Amino acid sequence: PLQAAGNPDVIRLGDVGFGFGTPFGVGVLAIADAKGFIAEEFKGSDVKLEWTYFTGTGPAINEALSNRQLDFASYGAVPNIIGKANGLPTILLASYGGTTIFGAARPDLDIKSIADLKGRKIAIQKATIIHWGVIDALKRAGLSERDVTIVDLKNADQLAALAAKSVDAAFGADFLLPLADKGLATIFYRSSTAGKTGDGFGAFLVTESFRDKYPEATEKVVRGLVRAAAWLGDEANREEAFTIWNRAGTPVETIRKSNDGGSLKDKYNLLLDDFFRSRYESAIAFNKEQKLTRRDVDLSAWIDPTVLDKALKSAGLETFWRKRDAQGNDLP
Amino acid sequence: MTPVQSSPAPSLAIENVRKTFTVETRTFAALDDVSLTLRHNEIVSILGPSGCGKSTLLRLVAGLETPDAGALFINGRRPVAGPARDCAIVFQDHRLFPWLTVSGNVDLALDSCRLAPAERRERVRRYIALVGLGSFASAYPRQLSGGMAQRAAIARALVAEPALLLMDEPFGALDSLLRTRLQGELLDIWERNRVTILLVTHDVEEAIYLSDRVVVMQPNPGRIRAVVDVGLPRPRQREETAFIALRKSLLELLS
Amino acid sequence: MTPVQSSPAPSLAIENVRKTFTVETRTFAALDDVSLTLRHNEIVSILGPSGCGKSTLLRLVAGLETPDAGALFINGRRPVAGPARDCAIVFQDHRLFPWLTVSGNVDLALDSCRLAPAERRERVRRYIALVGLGSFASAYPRQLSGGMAQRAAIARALVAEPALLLMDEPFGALDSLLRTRLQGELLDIWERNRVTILLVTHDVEEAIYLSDRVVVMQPNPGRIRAVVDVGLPRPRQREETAFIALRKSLLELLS
Amino acid sequence: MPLDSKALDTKDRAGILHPPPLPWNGREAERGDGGRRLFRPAGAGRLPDRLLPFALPGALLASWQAVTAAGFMPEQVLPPPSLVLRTFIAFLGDGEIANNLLVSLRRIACGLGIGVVTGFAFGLLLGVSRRAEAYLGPLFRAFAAVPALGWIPVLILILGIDEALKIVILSKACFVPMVIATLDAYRNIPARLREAADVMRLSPRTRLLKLTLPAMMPMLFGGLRLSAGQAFVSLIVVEMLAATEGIGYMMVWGRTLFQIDIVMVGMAIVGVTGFLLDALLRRIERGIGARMGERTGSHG
Amino acid sequence: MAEQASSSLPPAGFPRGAVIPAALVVLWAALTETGLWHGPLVVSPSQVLAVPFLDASGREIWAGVGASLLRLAAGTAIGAAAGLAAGLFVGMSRRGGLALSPTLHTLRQIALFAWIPLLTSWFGNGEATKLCFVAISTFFPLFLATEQGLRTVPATLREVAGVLHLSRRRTITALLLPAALPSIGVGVQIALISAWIGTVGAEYAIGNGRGLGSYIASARDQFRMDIVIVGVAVLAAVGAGLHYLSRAAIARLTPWNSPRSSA
Ligand SMILES: Nc1ncnc2c1ncn2[C@@H]1O[C@H](COP(=O)(O)OP(=O)(O)OP(=O)(O)O)[C@@H](O)[C@H]1O
Ligand SMILES: Nc1ncnc2c1ncn2[C@@H]1O[C@H](COP(=O)(O)OP(=O)(O)OP(=O)(O)O)[C@@H](O)[C@H]1O
Ligand SMILES: [Mg+2]
Ligand SMILES: [Mg+2]
Repeated sequence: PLQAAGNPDVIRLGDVGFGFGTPFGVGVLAIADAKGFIAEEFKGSDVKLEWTYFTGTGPAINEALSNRQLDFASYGAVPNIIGKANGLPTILLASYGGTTIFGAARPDLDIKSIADLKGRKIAIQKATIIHWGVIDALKRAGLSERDVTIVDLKNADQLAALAAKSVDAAFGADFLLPLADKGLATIFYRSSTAGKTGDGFGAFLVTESFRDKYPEATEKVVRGLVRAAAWLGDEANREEAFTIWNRAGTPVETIRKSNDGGSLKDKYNLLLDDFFRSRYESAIAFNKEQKLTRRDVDLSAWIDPTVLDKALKSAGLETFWRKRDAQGNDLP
Repeated sequence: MTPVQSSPAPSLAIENVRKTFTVETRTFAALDDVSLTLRHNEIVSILGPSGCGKSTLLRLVAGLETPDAGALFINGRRPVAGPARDCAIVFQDHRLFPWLTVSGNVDLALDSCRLAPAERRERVRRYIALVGLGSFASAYPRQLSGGMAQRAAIARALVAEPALLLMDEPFGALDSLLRTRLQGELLDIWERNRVTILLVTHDVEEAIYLSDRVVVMQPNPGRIRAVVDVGLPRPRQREETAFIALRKSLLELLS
Repeated sequence: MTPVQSSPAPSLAIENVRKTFTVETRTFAALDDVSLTLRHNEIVSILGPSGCGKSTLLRLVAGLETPDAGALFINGRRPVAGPARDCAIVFQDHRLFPWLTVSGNVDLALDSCRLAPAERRERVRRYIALVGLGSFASAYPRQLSGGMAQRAAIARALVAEPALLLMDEPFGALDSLLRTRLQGELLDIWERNRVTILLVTHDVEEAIYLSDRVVVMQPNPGRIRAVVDVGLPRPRQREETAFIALRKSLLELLS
Repeated sequence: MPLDSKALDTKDRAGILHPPPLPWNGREAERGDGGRRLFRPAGAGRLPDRLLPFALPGALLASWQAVTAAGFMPEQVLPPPSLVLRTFIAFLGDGEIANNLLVSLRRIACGLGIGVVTGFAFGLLLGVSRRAEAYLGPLFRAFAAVPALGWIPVLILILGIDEALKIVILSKACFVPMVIATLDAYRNIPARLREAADVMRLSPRTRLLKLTLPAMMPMLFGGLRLSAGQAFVSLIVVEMLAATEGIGYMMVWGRTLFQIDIVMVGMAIVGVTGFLLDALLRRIERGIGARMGERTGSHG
Repeated sequence: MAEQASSSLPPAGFPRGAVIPAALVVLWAALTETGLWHGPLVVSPSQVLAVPFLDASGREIWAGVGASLLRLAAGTAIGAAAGLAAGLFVGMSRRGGLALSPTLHTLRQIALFAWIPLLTSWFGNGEATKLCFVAISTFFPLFLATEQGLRTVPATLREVAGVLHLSRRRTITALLLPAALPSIGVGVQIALISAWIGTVGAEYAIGNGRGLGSYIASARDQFRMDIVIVGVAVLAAVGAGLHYLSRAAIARLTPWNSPRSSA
């Protein structure tokens, strides 16, 4: 219809967040929000952007999508596959980049690597991309799930459980780093050092109905996101990005440490390339293996690369990122 | 007395009523084959030893119990379910609502009457004064003496000016002076409002002084032993020989 | 009477007692400057209009209220806090525990006595029979008639065989026959157990029949109007001329 | 509700005055159904009373089925009853429910036992002693106001994430309503009867057994049932936050997996278990009431 | 008797309730400030005191508590009104009771927090879910207390209402409500605490938006024990305040329940 090409009144975007009062995100979307990249795309129109950062993580975003409270969302692969498998009408528009997964162990134990976890009790938050990352890491270290006891704990409880010596190790995002500073844990694992395939991953997605109704707006949003990622990829902006992410409450020092030695451009590669697909296939397989989903998810029907392609083209960034193969190696 | 043709049905008819209770496993008849008819505007007293079923009879009339056999008719109509209209009862214990003041408790009884607020207030005030509680109208039940609570309960029963008045030892806790005064007031009301009264008492003199007929009951099972016509002209004198003779014969009947 | 030298302190001494209450904002004296002394093994009755402070006086003696002025002494000792030992009270309302049977209620009063279980059972049985409730020993209070509940309360007060017995209209809800019988029983117990009795009643005859002295009270504020010595030899005859004359003069005092 | 409807017809009054359940509470209760019979309306042509309790759940179930069958609601928001039932049967089959329930029940039993006993004792202390109430009352109320959630961060550091944490939190949850109920029950003992006990100078033991406890019984059991309810609430909280098994965990897991049917199965289990627990407590309440009567009845 | 004991207590003006908490705080301060008790998670009272005023993140508490209280008020108003109405209905209409009571009693057994997954999936993570949750948390205690209170109205007084032919309204206002009031009072106290727990719990579990619950949750995520303690202390203080308020209100509503007044 005619108005299909028009703009919606509001566009609602959701992301994972942390912090006091008004939580804030720690990924590309937060940069797009803070630097106004998406708002710029809609300059001149009276479209309003609504940003929600969910501290309840994956399930909360699935619920919000299901209640039609969100149009766009950016979150980890495992919960977003769960959502899709349960019938959420979403479309993957772009990768959101990677997340570094950390492993922290009680300092009084001799845990130096994944292999030392044999027979140990470890805390993770299940059904998250961390969960995937840990099982993957165990496999790579030649261990199986049965070699360890896994306890399902949320972030804060992991900290407490480590401190109370209820668990031997915990895996999570950079929230574990301050623990090491306080001398409560030693960081013995960091996914960025384990090769490209160790990092967590997720996607930026849109609801089917929004994309069908407002294809232009969808493209503008993605263009804004792409420009945000490109800005982030510029090493000159590194420190500014850290200060933006600091709004979520994580000390700049921690953020800096967590991104040590890695290029943000590589980390926040938004392309829906073979690497992205292989990651997602692996997560889909993981979900089935862990009985997290009851139904199959058809990845190729779920991904819509056309919007991202158009956005890259119109932003003049077609060559900014290199496509990768399934193992994450840059393609020529 | 009321001329019979003006209202053919008696005010109250109790026919072959039986009521049994069970305590532990023992079942006994609190009332057995009790029959009694009250004409309109008649005053009937019930005398009888403790536990002979007087209160039970009143509760049956008030519709608070159902008989195991027999039937009760108020104005010729069987009380179908629950308490009958236009019938008030003074319980043996006062049963004032502890959260309401004296006037609140009395006012309650006017709930089913349609009265203008001013008239209603006036009525409540009048009946509270009648029982001598004028200065305690705003006291709560726990602030009353035993006799005062009983008087408040009497005011509550009288205030709606019912056609049938059931009273279970209403003056039991009162001193003789007050008792005499309230007996007089009751007779005044009876004359004015043409009310039928069924009254339980332990005081033989009170029974003779007030009533047209005296019912003497006996226990185990509760039955009517005798119904005695008083037949003395009103106002009655307690010192009269006829009065004293009646008193004597009733006392004999009771023992 | 008890020879004075054997126990020099009176059984009960009430000295210039005053007790005020506040209803809403109005403060009044329920008792004002009341003094009374009971010798050992004496029976004293209190007569007076409703609301003159009789129950309040008994509650003061029982230690359930504290006087605003004056003092009370039981056996020469001031009751320091709360109810005194060896003193029982029959309340104006029966106050049976609804969840206990008649015998359970009566048994309760023996709690502070050290009795062998068999003797204790026997005592409970005896006093329940005394008030004529033998066949209702296992009934719950709600299964009793008004008079029966009052009798159960009397049994509860008597069973511990206290040295000082306070009774607030104990026979009020009883028929005259039963009343006379229980008055006799009370006198028997009094003779046997050398108990001191302070009794509130509305029945002038009862007061004369039972007591050594009769206290007549008046209301507003509650005061003692007169203390009358009965001085008739026991057993007393209600038809005696001295009895009737005393009755008449007491009735006059009351009005 | 038409609170202001003028006069009552007998039928309405029948409802208002239906008899109370306490064994000693009044004459009609005595005859069992007598009071009801007395005030029972004719009621011809209406739904039989026996079926009334099933009317509402039946209607709810029917509309649930209708809504899902018509596809008004996406399945991830409101799964059809049949799916919930299938999930239930599947979980029943693989022992998922039995295992989780057993774990949860054990926690409840411990927590309830500890919490109720200490709560009753403490409540009685506050009731009996004004001094205790003055010194400990405010502290208790502050303590009561911190929900299980608030304790978890502190307790988890001391007790870790094992059973001890759950038991302590559950005990605290039972403790609080029990204290409040005990205190209020104590305060509501009729002054008339307290005075009667005073003048009889009952020994503390007799007073407790013959006056205090029986008079407090209804409210006490109210408190006990509330405690059981609170135990369940906290169980869910603690299982949601720091557990790897139990019904609460199962439900959070259902939420994480975005499978509302699992959540609903969990709710149903929690509901039914709670209902049975409550029914059990009611039965005990009646039993104690009856025994109290019997014992004193045969006495003397 | 207990009443007598009160004369030997410290003077009435002295806030005796503060004695033990104050002693505990002093002990805590002594242990932490002297360093006898230390560790990465141990904070001292002075640190905690500074949080709501000096710490940027800590100052969020004012907005958080405000939001929570608003939420509490709104949710309680809805839930309490509904609970009271349902309790009255079930307690007064026999058939209504038969129809509604078993269902409500079954639903009542669903532990409060078990509603969260269902509510979030139905209403999302916004205000609607939280309000609904707070309302549920007040509804059931009040419903239960009201029903219970009505069931224990003395039969003797019910009979009086019957023979006086009280209207439905009068029966409710003059008999049932006052008689049930002590029980409803207990219900209100429990409902308020439950509502407060529900409010903070909903914020804590759902996370989004401002509120004391999200405040504590965030502090925990960031390992700030000092902020957690401030949050929990405020949680307790508000709860105690609510309790006092409800008690005072109930005492005022039931003057006939006060001890025998002697001048
Ligand atoms: N609800 C009840 N359950 C069992 N027995 C009862 C019940 N109500 C009354 N009774 C018994 O019925 C008999 C008659 O009781 P009722 O109250 O009518 O006596 P009464 O004549 O009024 O005696 P009183 O003069 O002592 O008041 C008594 O034996 C009493 O125990
Ligand atoms: N708790 C109280 N609060 C206020 N006033 C009270 C209280 N108790 C008694 N009174 C008042 O004290 C006065 C005396 O009461 P008391 O019960 O002693 O009278 P009584 O002589 O026993 O009367 P009755 O013969 O009617 O039982 C009454 O006016 C009563 O209203
Ligand atoms: Mg009677
Ligand atoms: Mg008196």
